[in-house]
Amino acid sequence: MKKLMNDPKNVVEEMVEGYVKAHPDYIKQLPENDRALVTARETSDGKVGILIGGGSGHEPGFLGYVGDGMADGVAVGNIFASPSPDPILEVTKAIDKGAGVVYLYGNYAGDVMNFGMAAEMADLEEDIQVGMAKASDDVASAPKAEKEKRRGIAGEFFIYKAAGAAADFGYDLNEVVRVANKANDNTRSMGVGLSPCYLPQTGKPSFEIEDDEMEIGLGHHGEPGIEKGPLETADRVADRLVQDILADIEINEGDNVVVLVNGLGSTPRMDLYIVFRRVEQILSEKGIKIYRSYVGDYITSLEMGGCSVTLMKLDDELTKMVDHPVDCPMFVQK
Amino acid sequence: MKKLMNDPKNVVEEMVEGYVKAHPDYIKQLPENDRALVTARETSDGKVGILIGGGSGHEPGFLGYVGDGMADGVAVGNIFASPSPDPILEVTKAIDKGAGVVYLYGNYAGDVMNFGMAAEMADLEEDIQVGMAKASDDVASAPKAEKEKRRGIAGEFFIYKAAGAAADFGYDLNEVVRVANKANDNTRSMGVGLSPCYLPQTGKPSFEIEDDEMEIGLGHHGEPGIEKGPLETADRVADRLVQDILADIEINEGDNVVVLVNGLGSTPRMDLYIVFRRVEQILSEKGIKIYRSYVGDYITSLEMGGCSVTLMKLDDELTKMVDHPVDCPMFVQK
Amino acid sequence: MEFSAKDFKDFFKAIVTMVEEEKDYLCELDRKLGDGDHGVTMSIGWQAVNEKLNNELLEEEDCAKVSITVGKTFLSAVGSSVGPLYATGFMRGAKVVKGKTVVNDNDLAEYWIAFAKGIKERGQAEVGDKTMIDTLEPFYIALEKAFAETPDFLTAFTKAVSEAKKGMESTKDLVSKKGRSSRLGERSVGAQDPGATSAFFILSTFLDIAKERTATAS
Amino acid sequence: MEFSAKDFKDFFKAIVTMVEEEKDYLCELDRKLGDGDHGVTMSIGWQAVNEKLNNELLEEEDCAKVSITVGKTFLSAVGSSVGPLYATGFMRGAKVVKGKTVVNDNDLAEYWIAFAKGIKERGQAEVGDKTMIDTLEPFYIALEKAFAETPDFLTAFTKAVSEAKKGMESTKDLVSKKGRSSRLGERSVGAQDPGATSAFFILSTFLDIAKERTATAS
Ligand SMILES: Nc1ncnc2c1ncn2[C@@H]1O[C@H](COP(=O)(O)OP(=O)(O)O)[C@@H](O)[C@H]1O
Ligand SMILES: Nc1ncnc2c1ncn2[C@@H]1O[C@H](COP(=O)(O)OP(=O)(O)O)[C@@H](O)[C@H]1O
Ligand SMILES: [Mg+2]
Ligand SMILES: [Mg+2]
Ligand SMILES: [Mg+2]
Ligand SMILES: [Mg+2]
Repeated sequence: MKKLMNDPKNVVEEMVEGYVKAHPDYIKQLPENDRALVTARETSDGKVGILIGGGSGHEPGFLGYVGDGMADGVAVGNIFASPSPDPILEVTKAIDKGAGVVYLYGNYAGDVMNFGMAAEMADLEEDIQVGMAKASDDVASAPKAEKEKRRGIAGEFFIYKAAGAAADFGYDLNEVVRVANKANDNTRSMGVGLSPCYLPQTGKPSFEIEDDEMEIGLGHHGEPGIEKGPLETADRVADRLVQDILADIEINEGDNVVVLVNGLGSTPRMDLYIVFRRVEQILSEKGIKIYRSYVGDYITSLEMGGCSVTLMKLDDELTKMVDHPVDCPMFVQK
Repeated sequence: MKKLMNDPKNVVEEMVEGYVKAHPDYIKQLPENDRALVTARETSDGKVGILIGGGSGHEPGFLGYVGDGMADGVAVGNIFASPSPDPILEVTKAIDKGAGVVYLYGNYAGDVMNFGMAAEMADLEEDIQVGMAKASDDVASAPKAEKEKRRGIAGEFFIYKAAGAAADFGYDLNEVVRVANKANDNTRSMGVGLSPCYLPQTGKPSFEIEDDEMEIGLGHHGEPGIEKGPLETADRVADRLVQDILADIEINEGDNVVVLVNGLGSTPRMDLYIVFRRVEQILSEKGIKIYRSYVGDYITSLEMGGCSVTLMKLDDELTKMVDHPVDCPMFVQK
Repeated sequence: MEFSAKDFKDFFKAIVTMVEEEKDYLCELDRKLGDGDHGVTMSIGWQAVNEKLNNELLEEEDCAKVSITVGKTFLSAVGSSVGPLYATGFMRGAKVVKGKTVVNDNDLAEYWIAFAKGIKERGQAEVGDKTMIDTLEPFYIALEKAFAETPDFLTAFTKAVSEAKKGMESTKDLVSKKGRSSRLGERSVGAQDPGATSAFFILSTFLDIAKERTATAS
Repeated sequence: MEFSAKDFKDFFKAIVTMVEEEKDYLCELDRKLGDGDHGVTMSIGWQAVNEKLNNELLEEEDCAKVSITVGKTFLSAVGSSVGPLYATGFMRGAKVVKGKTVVNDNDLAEYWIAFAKGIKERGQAEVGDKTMIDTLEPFYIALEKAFAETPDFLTAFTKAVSEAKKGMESTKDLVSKKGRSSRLGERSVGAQDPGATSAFFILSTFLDIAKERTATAS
């Protein structure tokens, strides 16, 4: 393991410090808790607050998505560990504009508990209404019948996009939650891992894999996947990922989708576009229309190698949300 | 070496195909040459055309920077190899709007010869006026007295930014070249490599390095640097890079700079922000003001590990150029 | 047996030491099933607790306050899955000994039952899900039963910890259903759950302290 | 000796074969000094040339047209540093044999002198810069001199190629000044320049063909 870091104990603190210093016109730390970051810009009264968060090591997720059109604040956890309720609660207080706050996070035991506890405190102690929506887009992580058990991976990006836009359009708390859930219901992802990441504090690879192997369906913390197999060509990998997605959600000829080919950290853009090329071929053979494409590192796992493919099926409402402009330090859309 | 690819011989073709399919509202291939890409949007008559290019494997450089506010077209080379004059000439013809075309490229023997030959042909055969500006920002690559011998690395991004804005503002050919050269004169970079990249066709690492070593001043094709040494902390690495830059260009208390901490491919954002944190400390100790910061993968070397730090000293004109909005598939600035 | 706030603090100190020793092992277990950070998370949390023990808690004589502070500190420092779980455990335990500077056998039994039940309530996992509940549920069932039969804490706790051990070991053969490793399905068989392991270590650390105190007292 | 367009084509075919054989070695040399792609680049370029040789050029009888097509094809396919360099070489050589279907000793000597001088003009490198010029400049100087003394192509070319070899080998001990490796400074000492090497291989491939043709003719 080779990293540009100082004391491994301080990586999250130092990253956050660097981040806030790099983008002072976008984001600031709350004095109450240095893991609680909120937009530096004034948000409008009566707008539903969007709060995101999760473990560190997924950058641009999650702190990179605080800004106009996406989230108003983020609670930052340790590496691959949910934030505790403290920063979540502080962010909640800071971004509530009287219309309540929606928490968006991935479906992981830790996040569910910590965000759940924070939501209870916000209600009881602060009298702030909280709505919640969990991303559970990873097809590999549980059978179709148990979608609610699935974990959230790169598809979280679309949930943020949709909910962030809905809040900007003035939707109320329940409506923002509805849109977030609809985005989640319409979103499916499948990932493939080629090489592990290394936790700064242990220096150990997150999983073992041979030079000629790939791991299908692994999680974006390096949790083992559903199947280890020989490394295949980009086209065969894309075939497999898209096939598993399309077996899980009905997308018909003429339907519109947005596509995300997400790098896990150390996969060159070149490889991602080669994968995208095949994804596009498959979809266009089926008459499925790509409304917009995102290719790059959107939610990573430190320096893990590999990628995921995410499709979100669009309706008119989600199309409007996808088109809404965004201005965040790590993601800008005109 | 593990890559998501099909036949290694086709990586560039397939990447370009995927790229154009992913962003059809931004970019298109010219029918004359599939390595010649131009903006899909109409550029205004009389605007100086901005042509960029270089080898592949540096994505988002260079094709990622074609769009509003940056380049109008790009000539795409093989991996780490300058494009030949053919695609350069085709792009030149396509983007000339009567005001001539400016070629922006890095100072490498191959690029100098191929862009030079294309410029001659454009003049002789097509009667199109061509201006040229080369990036030579890498402090490590030649002594200060021989700045014109230095190679261009991540600082090229600032040259594109400045020249692209100048062209948008209606500057004429000579003025665009002047601004590009001024940006280059005011820009310095220093890089550090932690791990090599792998050429798809050879599968070989671009350089050998031990687990506890780093290479100071290496080039962004894996060319060896000026010094191999023990891997140090992020803070010590940042100290070294910034120190070498500041020894090379006079930046005084009260001066404004833009900072780019550029990842070489497989370096997590976390590490880059930890490096940025120290860069900011050093500059603010010296009273140098950071006007704007860019942290992320801007010009990479496939999956190489490491980063570079770039500073561009601002004056009023360059500030205006830096502020100009951009809308490219791989880089958007509001 | 009598157990003071100082004894509680010694117990928590002993966990700090234990965690540093077992950190790598816990990470190794988590690497097989999850994201490989369980030892790191435990270490971050217990180091934060240690800081409190060496400062604010130095003079604290209220058992409940010690336990509450430990829970809250741990949670703040780590979040994660185990933050809410262990924090809830220590806070529910604290409720039982509220206002007491010294606790007796009955209090201790109730403390540990509340601890384990609190975690179960927080996590909503069942035995067989391959989580720390596989350690903690057999533990509290045995503790309740044994203490009801013979109200001697050390005897009952000793029995309960041996059930906890069996429970922990049973996770090796389970297909995991909760938490990050649940998607592993059959591939999770053979690996022992990290949380089930750290939970057992906490209990057995307490057992050691309790034995020591009893030995000194008699 | 007489050399026809077919002979030129055989020569270029022989380069195609040579390049496939030396590809890895050329990459290896470039890995030490540059970006490790010299063999790949040569292979891409000469494979493209091979394609032309097997199609458009099959019936071509004009030596100059063969050489021009080779140069242009190579350049289009690779760009890079060597694209413009070798392309310029083959195109300048072509100029000398313009319109000829068969060339003689004098033409051949002039062809190779124009080839090497063209490359030098294109690249603007000097002997000692650790580039292919270290192979090509001693080569053309020796060729000019030897052919002026005794106008026998094979004899003169043989001498020139042995100077080329010395030049190539001299790059091992040079601090590089041009091209990607120029920033290596002292660290470049000990590594032979890839372009100097491929240039020598091209020349010695021609020498082999020339010897063969002379042997067959006599
Ligand atoms: N719902 C739950 N109930 C009880 N224990 C759980 C639950 N979810 C996870 N755990 C425990 O947490 C452990 C993992 O802890 P840790 O690695 O620190 O957190 P994370 O899973 O957030 O990385 C698991 O081994 C399991 O024992
Ligand atoms: N200006 C120059 N003049 C002559 N030869 C040069 C010049 N620049 C580079 N070369 C040659 O090109 C070789 C490298 O070729 P190659 O690796 O194919 O291209 P690139 O440097 O673009 O990767 C060097 O070894 C050197 O011999
Ligand atoms: Mg974790
Ligand atoms: Mg090259
Ligand atoms: Mg874990
Ligand atoms: Mg090279």
